[in-house]
Amino acid sequence: MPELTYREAVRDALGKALREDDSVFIMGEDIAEMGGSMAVTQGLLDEFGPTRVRNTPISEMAIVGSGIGAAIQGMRPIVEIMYEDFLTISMEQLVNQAAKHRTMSGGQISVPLTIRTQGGAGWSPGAQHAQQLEAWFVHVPGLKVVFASTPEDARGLLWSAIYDDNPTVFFEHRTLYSIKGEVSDELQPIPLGKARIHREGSDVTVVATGRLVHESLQAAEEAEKDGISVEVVDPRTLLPLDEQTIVESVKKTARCVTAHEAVTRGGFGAELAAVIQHAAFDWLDAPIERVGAAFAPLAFAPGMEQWAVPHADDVLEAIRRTVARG
Amino acid sequence: MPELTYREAVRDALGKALREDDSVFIMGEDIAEMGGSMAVTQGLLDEFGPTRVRNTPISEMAIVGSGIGAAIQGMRPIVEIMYEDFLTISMEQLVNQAAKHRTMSGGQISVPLTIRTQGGAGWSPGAQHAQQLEAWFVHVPGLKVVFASTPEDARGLLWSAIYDDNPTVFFEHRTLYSIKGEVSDELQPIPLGKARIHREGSDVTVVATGRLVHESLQAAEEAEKDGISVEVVDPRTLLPLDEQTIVESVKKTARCVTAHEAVTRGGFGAELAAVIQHAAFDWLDAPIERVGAAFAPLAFAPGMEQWAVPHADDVLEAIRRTVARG
Amino acid sequence: MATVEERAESGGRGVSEAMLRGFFREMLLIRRFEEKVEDRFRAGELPGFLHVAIGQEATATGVCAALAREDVIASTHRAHGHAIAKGTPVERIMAELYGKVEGCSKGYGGSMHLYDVEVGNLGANAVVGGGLPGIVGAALAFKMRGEKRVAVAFFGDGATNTGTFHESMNLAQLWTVPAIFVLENNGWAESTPASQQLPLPVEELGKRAAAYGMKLIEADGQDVEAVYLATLAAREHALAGKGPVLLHLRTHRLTGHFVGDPQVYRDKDELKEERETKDPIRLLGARLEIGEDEFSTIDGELTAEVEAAVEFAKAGTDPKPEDALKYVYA
Amino acid sequence: MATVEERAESGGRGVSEAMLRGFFREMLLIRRFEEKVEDRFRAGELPGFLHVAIGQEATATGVCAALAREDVIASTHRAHGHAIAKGTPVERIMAELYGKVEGCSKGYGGSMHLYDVEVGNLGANAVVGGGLPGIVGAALAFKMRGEKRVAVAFFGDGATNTGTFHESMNLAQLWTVPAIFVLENNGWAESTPASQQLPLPVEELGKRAAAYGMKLIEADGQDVEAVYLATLAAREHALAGKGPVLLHLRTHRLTGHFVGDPQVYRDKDELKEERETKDPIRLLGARLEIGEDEFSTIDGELTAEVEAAVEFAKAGTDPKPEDALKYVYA
Ligand SMILES: Cc1ncc(C[n+]2csc(CCOP(=O)(O)OP(=O)(O)O)c2C)c(N)n1
Ligand SMILES: Cc1ncc(C[n+]2csc(CCOP(=O)(O)OP(=O)(O)O)c2C)c(N)n1
Ligand SMILES: [Mg+2]
Ligand SMILES: [Mg+2]
Repeated sequence: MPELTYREAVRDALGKALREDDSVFIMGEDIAEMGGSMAVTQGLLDEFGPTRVRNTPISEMAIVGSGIGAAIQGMRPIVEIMYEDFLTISMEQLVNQAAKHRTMSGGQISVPLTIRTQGGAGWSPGAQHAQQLEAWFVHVPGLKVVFASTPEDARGLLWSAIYDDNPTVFFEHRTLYSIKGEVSDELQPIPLGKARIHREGSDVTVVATGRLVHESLQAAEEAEKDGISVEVVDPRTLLPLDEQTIVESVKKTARCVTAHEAVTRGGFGAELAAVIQHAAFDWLDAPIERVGAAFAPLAFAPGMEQWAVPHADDVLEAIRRTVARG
Repeated sequence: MPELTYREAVRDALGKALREDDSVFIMGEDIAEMGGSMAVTQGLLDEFGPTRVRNTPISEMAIVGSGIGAAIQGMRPIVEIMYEDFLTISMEQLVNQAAKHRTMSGGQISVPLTIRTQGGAGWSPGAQHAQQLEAWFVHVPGLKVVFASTPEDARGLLWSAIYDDNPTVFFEHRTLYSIKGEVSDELQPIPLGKARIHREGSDVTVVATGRLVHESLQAAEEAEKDGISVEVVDPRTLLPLDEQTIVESVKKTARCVTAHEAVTRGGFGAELAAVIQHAAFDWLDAPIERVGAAFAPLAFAPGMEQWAVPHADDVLEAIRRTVARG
Repeated sequence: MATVEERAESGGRGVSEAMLRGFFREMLLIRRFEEKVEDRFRAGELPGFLHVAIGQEATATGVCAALAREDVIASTHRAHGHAIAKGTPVERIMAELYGKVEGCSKGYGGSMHLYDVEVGNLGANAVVGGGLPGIVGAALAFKMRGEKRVAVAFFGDGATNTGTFHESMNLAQLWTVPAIFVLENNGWAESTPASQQLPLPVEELGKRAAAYGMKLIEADGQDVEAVYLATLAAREHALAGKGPVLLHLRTHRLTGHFVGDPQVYRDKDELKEERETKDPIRLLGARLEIGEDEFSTIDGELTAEVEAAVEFAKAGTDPKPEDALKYVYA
Repeated sequence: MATVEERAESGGRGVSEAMLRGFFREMLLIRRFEEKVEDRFRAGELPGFLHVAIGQEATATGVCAALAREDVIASTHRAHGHAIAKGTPVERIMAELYGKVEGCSKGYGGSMHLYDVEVGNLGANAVVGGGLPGIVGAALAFKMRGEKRVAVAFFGDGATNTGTFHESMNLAQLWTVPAIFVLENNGWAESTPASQQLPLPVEELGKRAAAYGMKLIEADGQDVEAVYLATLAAREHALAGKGPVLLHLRTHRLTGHFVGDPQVYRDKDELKEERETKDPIRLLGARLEIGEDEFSTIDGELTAEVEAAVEFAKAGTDPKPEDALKYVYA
């Protein structure tokens, strides 16, 4: 099987869609000549030209909003919001327009729009370039929400997002762009709403997203050395959520840790915990532990930054805490 | 004790602050001559004049943003966002600026800004005028979040929000403006971060916010008839959260229902459930039940609207479900 | 309504008397419809937030008459006139206001979310400025596919103060898409007069086009013929690939902001005078010399049509409560 | 730097040679500081995202020289020059870039969040346009309290496409607050040239002021004297209660968007020519006839100052990791 970086995997899905389908186009700030702030769209301008690979002004409301309008007219736009912190500027269009047109029109309209964005700590970007905001969108009926953690997932899920007839917010994590992973020869669409079990185990289930999937896998290796068998599940699609796979896993292990990079308070882990404690109440042998960032705007200095966001050792500690319970 | 409506209680706090303190001013759309879309600020223009009671253009980013700037310069602005759905337009200023200035500056700056807003279902406002978005802000370090459910709380909490040196989002619920309640003779500040036990009980704790406090009290009355003793707790301040009062209540009753009008998925009830299952794991006799709106943009037709958002009977059902457990 | 082709035949850019009479009829239909809405609201029959456009009928009728069926519009909270003029039958609009399955948004939208995609109404919007960027995207799609269609956004003077307005105008001009931005300038944003919300004198709001180098066309919004001709010109400009147009129409809101608004903020004499001198239907009636008898006949027909719409709406089907979940996802 | 009072004494609106020499020195300090930043970044010592303003020193120096200490500024992602010119010692800025407690934001901010409230720097902003509305609010506070101070927002041509720009300009003019909007127009937004982001020709961006009826003052951003005089005029206008000013300064970014940017999108010859003809420091040096010897002396002093700043920074204190939580709430 070939290997791709996460960055290449995203690019691969974009390129294939652009190649095969005239209704697809991409737009965003600096995605053309420069290939995007994270070099994801490099080369696409040369292949597809400036009509379908469009640099935009710094206008996050209009980027998302014009994507909505084009989508309603039968296009499949993929827009890029350079940093997910700037989703704060397009919330109105995303939440009040994209997510609601279909219901408000009584089903006359659908909005097959994909919004790609990226974020996360690492490299000391400071408080305004590092947030993880996926939890907000899980609270918005009408949207779908994806957070890919591996090259294969990124490629297959992005494809499904593009061809889903609903507006989908697609989160990438900055520090994953360079990771490599095996991918199938041909792009394999991965259905939205299916979790992935990365690693089977019998003592604890860790439900992790984004960068924390990798940290959790590392923690699982460590725990193994202590004889703790850890199952790692990545929901991949946060909305709709594959409750079944997650709950079954917890019923098997009887213990659960949730892990994401976003701040813990009000994060996606809260939703997971609420679902799991409800569905697996009689199976749980310990409270669900949540791992997430400290509750603070991300400080710049690397020491504070790295302290604030969770790593493998934080997941490991949580695993140990839950196992230590009676 | 005198009685005030919730509307009058909010106005009372605004009027007193404007009267006693030159650094206080209020601004927002149509808050002057018209007295606000919900008639909350009626009369304030006449008493305090157009310099301190300022109509603004339809510019939600600039309303919040200029509030931030004035706050940093030592004023205590209270800005109104007419419907909380329009907070989506000011998210950037709220989340990236107001919430973060203090940390990013290493403590040089504080932002004593209050953002009042209102929302909720009732009166068939449709999908863009009815959202309950408080959960988003609970996920934002640097903000405080208040949701008042009674006249006394509205008045005392608003006062504390105005005099808190942090940016505070203050949620009001549209259908509560006309309810009456006893208030103390003089305005009594209510500290942020203290929950209120509305009703003591021993079998189930209902943790409710906003309109659902009243629905839950009604449900508790009903449950009483079946011999179920219900404790109703209103956190009032969602951030910071009075975990202690809530958890102690659940430890006492061993059962818990959370209730809010926002959609359940990703709502504040998820955070409550996550906290409670963790802190009271060994005390809980049943899974925590969550009550919230159906997962859909709010439909217009009154029948669908009222079906989608929770009422006393939904809380009652949840109470019964949790009691029915082993 | 006449199609673009018929209109073209009726003498190029000229407006025949027959066409003006058609406009008169439609404007009066809008007026009677909205008066009925006010009436049924007072009777307690209509849920939701309602905004009528009494006094602004000429902008809806004049603009939409100049559009082809395949052109699309985005409307505002003040939406009834736009919806009627773009071609949705009044009974389907009325049914929507009553929250019925027969409504143009199947009861999901209400007055602030009237949709009718078949006739090119992409929806009214309850967020001021909310519909503008979508129109840029629709126009972009038309341009990319080489379709000869325009996309039209209606909005008020208050909306020109939103960031969305700025970003949408800017992007539309940068990409020279076939969009028309129809500014219905009534000088009020709810209770806030122009002087409290616009740094420019209200009559000069068209200057905002220059910030983007955008073509500006202005017309008297109370004169339906002027609006119609201006829109034809705007459409021609856009379809010729010359880029978008700001179509600035000065108009007058002869009622409250919302149905039930006591307008405490408004000078009563001024309003009275405006009602007497600025009513676009009266003005057109005078010009066409429509006499009392003729008027009575037309009015009777339209009143009956609106009455029938109410009957249709009331006899409509209430959606099943649990159908609230029906259209969340495609 | 000279205070407003000293400057006033030095001949009213005229700019003495001594003052110009002061400008030269400060601009060269900014240049040497930023070259050192590039150097230390390449050495792997500096974390975070860094943007230098090489070529744009005259706007920072010229604007801030015309301000009083009690005037406030909001800066951008390209912040070092503004911070230096507003009066923060270079060692505190360098220490911030190294993430040290001695930094001007105590290590919490980094290059994109340089604050120094004591000298009136309300902070650099990593969100394009993010600082503008706050400046309107600051100016409003000054106006409400009758204080003779101005609030100044720096921003680029790219920022003029944000909704925030529009809402801020509009509100400032509507309320005639003493704000100055300093447009540092370098014709680029990252890799995106003016032609791909601005519907207006880049030289005509000042036209945006007219959309609000705002006073426009324009100056050559490579001529520090012109910038200084223009800012004095803007400040006078604002303090006289005549409302805000858009100060449009045409400038040139003579390096990449960020430190490390290979600028694949940029014509190399054009850049070379710009570097040769548009460098504001060279231009001023020539005008002042600063000879090689004199230059060497000044340069040596400034280079040493910057070197000392690096030493200061490196010897600084790392914040305790858990102090990440220290300043979240007041
Ligand atoms: C973003 C936003 N802010 C505020 C409102 C509340 N609101 C509804 S209509 C309106 C006034 C709109 O004025 P204008 O754009 O001139 O339209 P008009 O009502 O005059 O037709 C306001 C403030 C809203 N719907 N959306
Ligand atoms: C809202 C927002 N969108 C995008 C970015 C990413 N970004 C950082 S600087 C920049 C270009 C800014 O251009 P301009 O305003 O002209 O300033 P310059 O860099 O030329 O000094 C962009 C797009 C951002 N920081 N904020
Ligand atoms: Mg208006
Ligand atoms: Mg620039």
